[in-house]
Amino acid sequence: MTLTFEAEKRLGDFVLEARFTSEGGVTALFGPSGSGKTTIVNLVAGLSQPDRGRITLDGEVLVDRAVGVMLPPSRRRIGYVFQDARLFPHLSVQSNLSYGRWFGPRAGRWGDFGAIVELLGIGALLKRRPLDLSGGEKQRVAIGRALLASPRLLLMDEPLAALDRARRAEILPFLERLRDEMKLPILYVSHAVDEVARLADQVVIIEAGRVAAAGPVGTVFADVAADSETGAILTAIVHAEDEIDGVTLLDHPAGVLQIPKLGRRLGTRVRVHIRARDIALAVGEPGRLSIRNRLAARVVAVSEQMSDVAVSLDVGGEPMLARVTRGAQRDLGLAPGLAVTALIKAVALDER
Amino acid sequence: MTLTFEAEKRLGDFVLEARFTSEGGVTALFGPSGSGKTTIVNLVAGLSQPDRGRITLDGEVLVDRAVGVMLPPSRRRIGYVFQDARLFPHLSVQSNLSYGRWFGPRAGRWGDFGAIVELLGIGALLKRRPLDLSGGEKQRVAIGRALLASPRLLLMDEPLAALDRARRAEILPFLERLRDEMKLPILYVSHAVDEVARLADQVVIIEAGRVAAAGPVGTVFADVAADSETGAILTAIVHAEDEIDGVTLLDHPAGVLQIPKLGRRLGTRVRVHIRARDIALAVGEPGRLSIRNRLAARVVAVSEQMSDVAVSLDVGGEPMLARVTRGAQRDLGLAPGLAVTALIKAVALDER
Amino acid sequence: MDGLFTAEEWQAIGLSLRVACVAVAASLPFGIACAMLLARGRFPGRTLFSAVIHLPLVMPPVVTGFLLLLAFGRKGPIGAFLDQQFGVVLAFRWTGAALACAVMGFPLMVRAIALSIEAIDQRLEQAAATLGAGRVAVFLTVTLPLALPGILAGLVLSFARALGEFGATITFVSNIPGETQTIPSAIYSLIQTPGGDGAALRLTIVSVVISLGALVLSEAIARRATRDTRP
Amino acid sequence: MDGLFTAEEWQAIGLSLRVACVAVAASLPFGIACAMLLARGRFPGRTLFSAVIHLPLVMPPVVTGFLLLLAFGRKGPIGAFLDQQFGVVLAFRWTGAALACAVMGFPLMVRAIALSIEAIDQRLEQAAATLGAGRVAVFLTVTLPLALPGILAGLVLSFARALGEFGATITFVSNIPGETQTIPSAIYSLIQTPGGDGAALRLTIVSVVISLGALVLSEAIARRATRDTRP
Amino acid sequence: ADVTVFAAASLKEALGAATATYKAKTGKPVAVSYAASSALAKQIEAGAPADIFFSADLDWMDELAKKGLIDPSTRTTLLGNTLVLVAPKDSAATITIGKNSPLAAALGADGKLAMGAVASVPAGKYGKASLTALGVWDAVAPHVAEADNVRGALAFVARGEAPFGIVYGTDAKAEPGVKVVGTFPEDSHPPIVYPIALVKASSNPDARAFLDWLVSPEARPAFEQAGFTVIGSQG
Ligand SMILES: Nc1ncnc2c1ncn2[C@@H]1O[C@H](COP(=O)(O)OP(=O)(O)OP(=O)(O)O)[C@@H](O)[C@H]1O
Ligand SMILES: Nc1ncnc2c1ncn2[C@@H]1O[C@H](COP(=O)(O)OP(=O)(O)OP(=O)(O)O)[C@@H](O)[C@H]1O
Ligand code: MOO
Ligand SMILES: [Mg+2]
Ligand SMILES: [Mg+2]
Repeated sequence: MTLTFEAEKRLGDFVLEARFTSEGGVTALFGPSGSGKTTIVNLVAGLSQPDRGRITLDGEVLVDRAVGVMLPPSRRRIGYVFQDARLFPHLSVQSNLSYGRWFGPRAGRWGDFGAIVELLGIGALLKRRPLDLSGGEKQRVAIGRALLASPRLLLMDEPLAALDRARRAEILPFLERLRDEMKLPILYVSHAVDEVARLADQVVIIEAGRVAAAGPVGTVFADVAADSETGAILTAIVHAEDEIDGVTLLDHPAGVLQIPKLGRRLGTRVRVHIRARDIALAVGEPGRLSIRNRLAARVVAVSEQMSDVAVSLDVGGEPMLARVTRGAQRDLGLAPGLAVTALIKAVALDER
Repeated sequence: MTLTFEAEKRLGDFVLEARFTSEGGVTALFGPSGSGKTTIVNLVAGLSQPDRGRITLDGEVLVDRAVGVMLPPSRRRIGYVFQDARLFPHLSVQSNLSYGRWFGPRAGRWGDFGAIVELLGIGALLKRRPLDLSGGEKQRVAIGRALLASPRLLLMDEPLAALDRARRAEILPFLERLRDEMKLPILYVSHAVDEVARLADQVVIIEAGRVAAAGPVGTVFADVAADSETGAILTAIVHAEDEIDGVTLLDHPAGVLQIPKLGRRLGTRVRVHIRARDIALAVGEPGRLSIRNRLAARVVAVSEQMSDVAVSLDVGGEPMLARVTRGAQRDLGLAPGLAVTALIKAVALDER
Repeated sequence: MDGLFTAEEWQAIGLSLRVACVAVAASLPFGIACAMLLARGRFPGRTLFSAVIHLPLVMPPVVTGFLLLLAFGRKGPIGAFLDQQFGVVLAFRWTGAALACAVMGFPLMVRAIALSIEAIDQRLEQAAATLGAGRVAVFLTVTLPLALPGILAGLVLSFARALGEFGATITFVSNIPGETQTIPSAIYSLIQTPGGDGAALRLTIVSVVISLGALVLSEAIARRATRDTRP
Repeated sequence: MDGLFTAEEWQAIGLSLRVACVAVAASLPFGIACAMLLARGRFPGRTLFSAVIHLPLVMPPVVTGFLLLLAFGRKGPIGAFLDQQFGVVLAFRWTGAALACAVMGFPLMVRAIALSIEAIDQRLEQAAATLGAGRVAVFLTVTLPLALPGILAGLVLSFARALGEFGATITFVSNIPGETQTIPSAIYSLIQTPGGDGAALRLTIVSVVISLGALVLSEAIARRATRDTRP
Repeated sequence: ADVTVFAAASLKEALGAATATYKAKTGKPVAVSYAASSALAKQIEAGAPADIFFSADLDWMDELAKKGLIDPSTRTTLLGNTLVLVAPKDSAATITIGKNSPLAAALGADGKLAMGAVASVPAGKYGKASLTALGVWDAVAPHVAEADNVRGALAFVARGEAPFGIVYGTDAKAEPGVKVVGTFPEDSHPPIVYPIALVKASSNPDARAFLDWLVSPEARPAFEQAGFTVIGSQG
């Protein structure tokens, strides 16, 4: 799937002028409040029209002001989970969920009603009216409604913000499965770096209506790492499962990584997100530590930030960023070229 | 301030039956989606009436079904930031913000319009109508509106869920200041453990309409630590500021803690939240590590959890919980009585 | 029961019911269409359109009836056309009475429906569109159900108006027993009759009871349908 | 201009305007109160209350006028009371015409306002209450402004009805030039006169133009006020 | 089809009784549409399915005759009525009606004289003519309260709203709330007559028979019962 987006839109004093391309998988829209994320998503859905510009999906022109094309939202087959749930107040939860089924083409329909309802934990709500639902319940129904319309692209505007960790932890893997197994491309607006890093293949960072950075998640987050949480996004291969310890071992050029049991097939290629704060550095042989993941690394660059020091590392050919205090940098003598060990707490990987 | 809450309320099939007391400061309501948090907050605000029960604030009876007292919401002086923003669509942002000022008593008014507007970053929106605001902008205006009504108790239902990290990081310290300087008590609903741990003095955990646990934040989170993120909440004294390294040194019985510069007066007592995942353990000399905070600890108990091992520690008399893999436990021979060093990445404390 | 009213009165009651029901039912689709235009349309001449819809309210009913007679009478342009093309005659038939009642109640119906449509959160319609519903489907599954309170209010108002209308009716289709003599026309005749006041009052009560029934029915429907949909 | 209408017609036009404005203005507070009761009240007899409000719509205007005469005439119980206690006389006065018009337009006004009030998201009123606004303040600062579309629609409808009403007016307060002869009464007289059609038409156009003006005005206000408040 | 008569509303009682008698005799029902004479005349112009027009005054009948819509050979001036001054039942007023009658003085400053609309309602027109002929119109005019039909005027008096009213003798007779104070001289107003005629467009063979019966002595009692004088009765 390829989404090309190029549009200008003025809303009062705010001007959106953005251009990006998304190549399937999950593309995250990331940016501060009021930067224009919802505006972009609305344009893709067809709920508003750009002043100028062109948006295409898999070669099909959704809108092109130059030639006057504007495909109505109902013909785009683009699902949308709104920032506010927008459930139909006059329909039961059940009817809200199946609404999209009434209209979508029978061919190309996917997604099993029962399975989606169970996953979202809304089975007990089916007979209820949206008005009495709690905030999180509404949002879950909204996710189900969008999915059950069998879209070919899914727009999600902060879909999990209203959910608790446990529920989030259940839904995220499901979204991953949609991405990987159903090959459903998703445009995902979120403030949560860990969500984005876990799900997204690409990130588009929006600031004041413009694209500040765009590209693969590893690169972009490393670029903006000064104030980000991301230390590294490593690609590794599932190598073994240790049933006794309940961990999965991943192969990476710089060493073996232990993470909580994944349940993936051996040989699968996975992406592991490591927060900068979860990375410690050791010079020389570390003592007897509970930290199991020890990757050989080399310091590439050291840059002083406002509050701490960002240490760029090369870990078996992949970039990694660690943040340490000035004191630590001094004591350890961290400087380009130094060989160090990156220590990563295994349990810290459980939600990437 | 003392809020006593004791109420039963049936909503369809859902039954709330909760009782807790909150002694000033920030009390967090924590619990999964649909567990009854908003229901409780609505009862406190007076937007719904319990079927049975009694709620008092500082000795004043807000509602008591037994004697038929029900103070109307407008006379409670309880501010409410709703889960959905609920701005007045017919008023400008400016008028929304000053709405509470029109009615509140002049005496007891606090909070400076300009300062609150600036802090929330909504100065440019004053002339706008709520309808065009972005999700995060709406929520910020809603926070301002509740504060400017000079409430004596503030209810916040997931106030920061729609906000990005940067904005959150700005608003949280402000809420802390409200708590500490204005002595404004807050009943705070949130899914974000770090927010709760940072702000809350007390936590009430709600599950399926009942109070599953309640008490000081350290105790409660340590109790439910199996699936929580909290490792320890330590109380320490500001001891020195290191201008060169940009850190503040805190005194704790078990050692000195370094955290990013706080800017608090020396001698102030502060609470530091440490996530379980940010704690590593070393047996013997840890070697040359970038980890600066090393607290002497003793293993109190070791319990195997589903996916890892929870190690309860005694750190200078305060409880701490670390999570390690089974492999690490074996290798280090972690057992009750063993002396260990708790390693805490300094930079990990920046948002507690 | 039979003793309560004369045969002619029974006839008037039956006819009034038929006329009112047909008037309301037949004008509903147009009413909804006009309400949509008023509530959503942004076209030049919108105000004029709105004014035309309000006309029957402003003009004395007799004038409306007279204009209907001019246009839809057997010799009127539209009346002649309908007669020749479709064999439909409205003048001096109960169908004409229904037309008069429909016209008189039309502004009430349209305004009520338009008010409800204006109050609908259009973002819900957008949500429906993203779920694949086309314009018509959105209208039928979202707009219309959400406008239900207005539609019911419109029905009740125009039904009540139809039961009370007589100025336009008597002027357009006269007051022929069994064909165009509705309850209000009958009341009018009775009022002209010395000593007819009692009978007039009886018939008035009948009207009131009927429209009370309509009111109760509509409120019951509204309660059922909107029980849980109010924001 | 002067040549366009006779002095008596000018008088009728001026009087009609005055009567309609007073009728609408005086009934607005009651209309809003009744609409609140209808939209929000849950009391026994609510349906009956609703029925009473709809009465003037169902009853033929002449009957309404007659009932007004019975109640508010100089000898009627309310009329006598008003006369003795406050020296207020309605019979044969323009104030009586205003009362008749107000009564006839009342159901239209109430229904429109009630519809708008029903559509208000009561959670906004709750929000206002948590900000310290008491019942009255909530009503004035939230409910009323949000009900504005319905209030405007109600005003226009009842204003238009007042301009068109004549059956109840003439029955209650007669048709005294300069005192109670409104435009529709004048039109009615003209229509009953052989050859009076032209003059009747001219006056009808005046009514229509006036209420068109009211309509345009109300839509302008509505646009201004609700520009950005529609969800 | 039934014979359809378009009749002035004020004939309701009398004509109602007459048609009932006719039906009892012949078994043939007659439909009567009562409305203001003006409305009925206009409807006949517009092609209404009326067989017989029974007007409350000459003007509207003349109007239709001018346009050739009635069969002039069938036109009969059937009924006559009187014009009376009424007062509320409990009124003590006595007034002699004649030249310069003190009606205005009797009305006082505030009293109204209830009449049918003087420009349009027949009873009003006759009343105005009479008062003019008696030389009191100018004095009385400011006191006139018009109603859209005679019954409205009658109600004003019966309810005591107006101390005096001018109505037909037939109305005064039927309304127990009023009493007749005096009768206007027959020569002070045009004759109060009710012309009847067959509508030219009528094709109903029974219409002629009914019209003939109406003007026959057999129908007389029904009209007289209601207080009319039967003037055009044939035979
Ligand atoms: N109709 C409008 N008129 C004026 N400004 C508007 C309008 N609609 C949106 N805006 C402004 O455009 C900017 C972008 O809005 P948008 O909703 O896209 O933000 P967002 O990135 O989704 O923010 P959030 O994360 O807070 O939801 C905001 O500053 C908003 O105030
Ligand atoms: N009027 C009602 N009728 C029936 N059930 C209701 C009603 N209102 C709320 N509920 C149910 O009560 C439960 C508690 O709702 P509440 O809004 O308090 O949850 P919450 O803890 O705030 O959840 P969230 O975090 O998702 O906002 C939910 O399961 C909800 O569906
Ligand atoms: O106001 Mo009307 O004239 O009788 O229907
Ligand atoms: Mg947004
Ligand atoms: Mg909630």
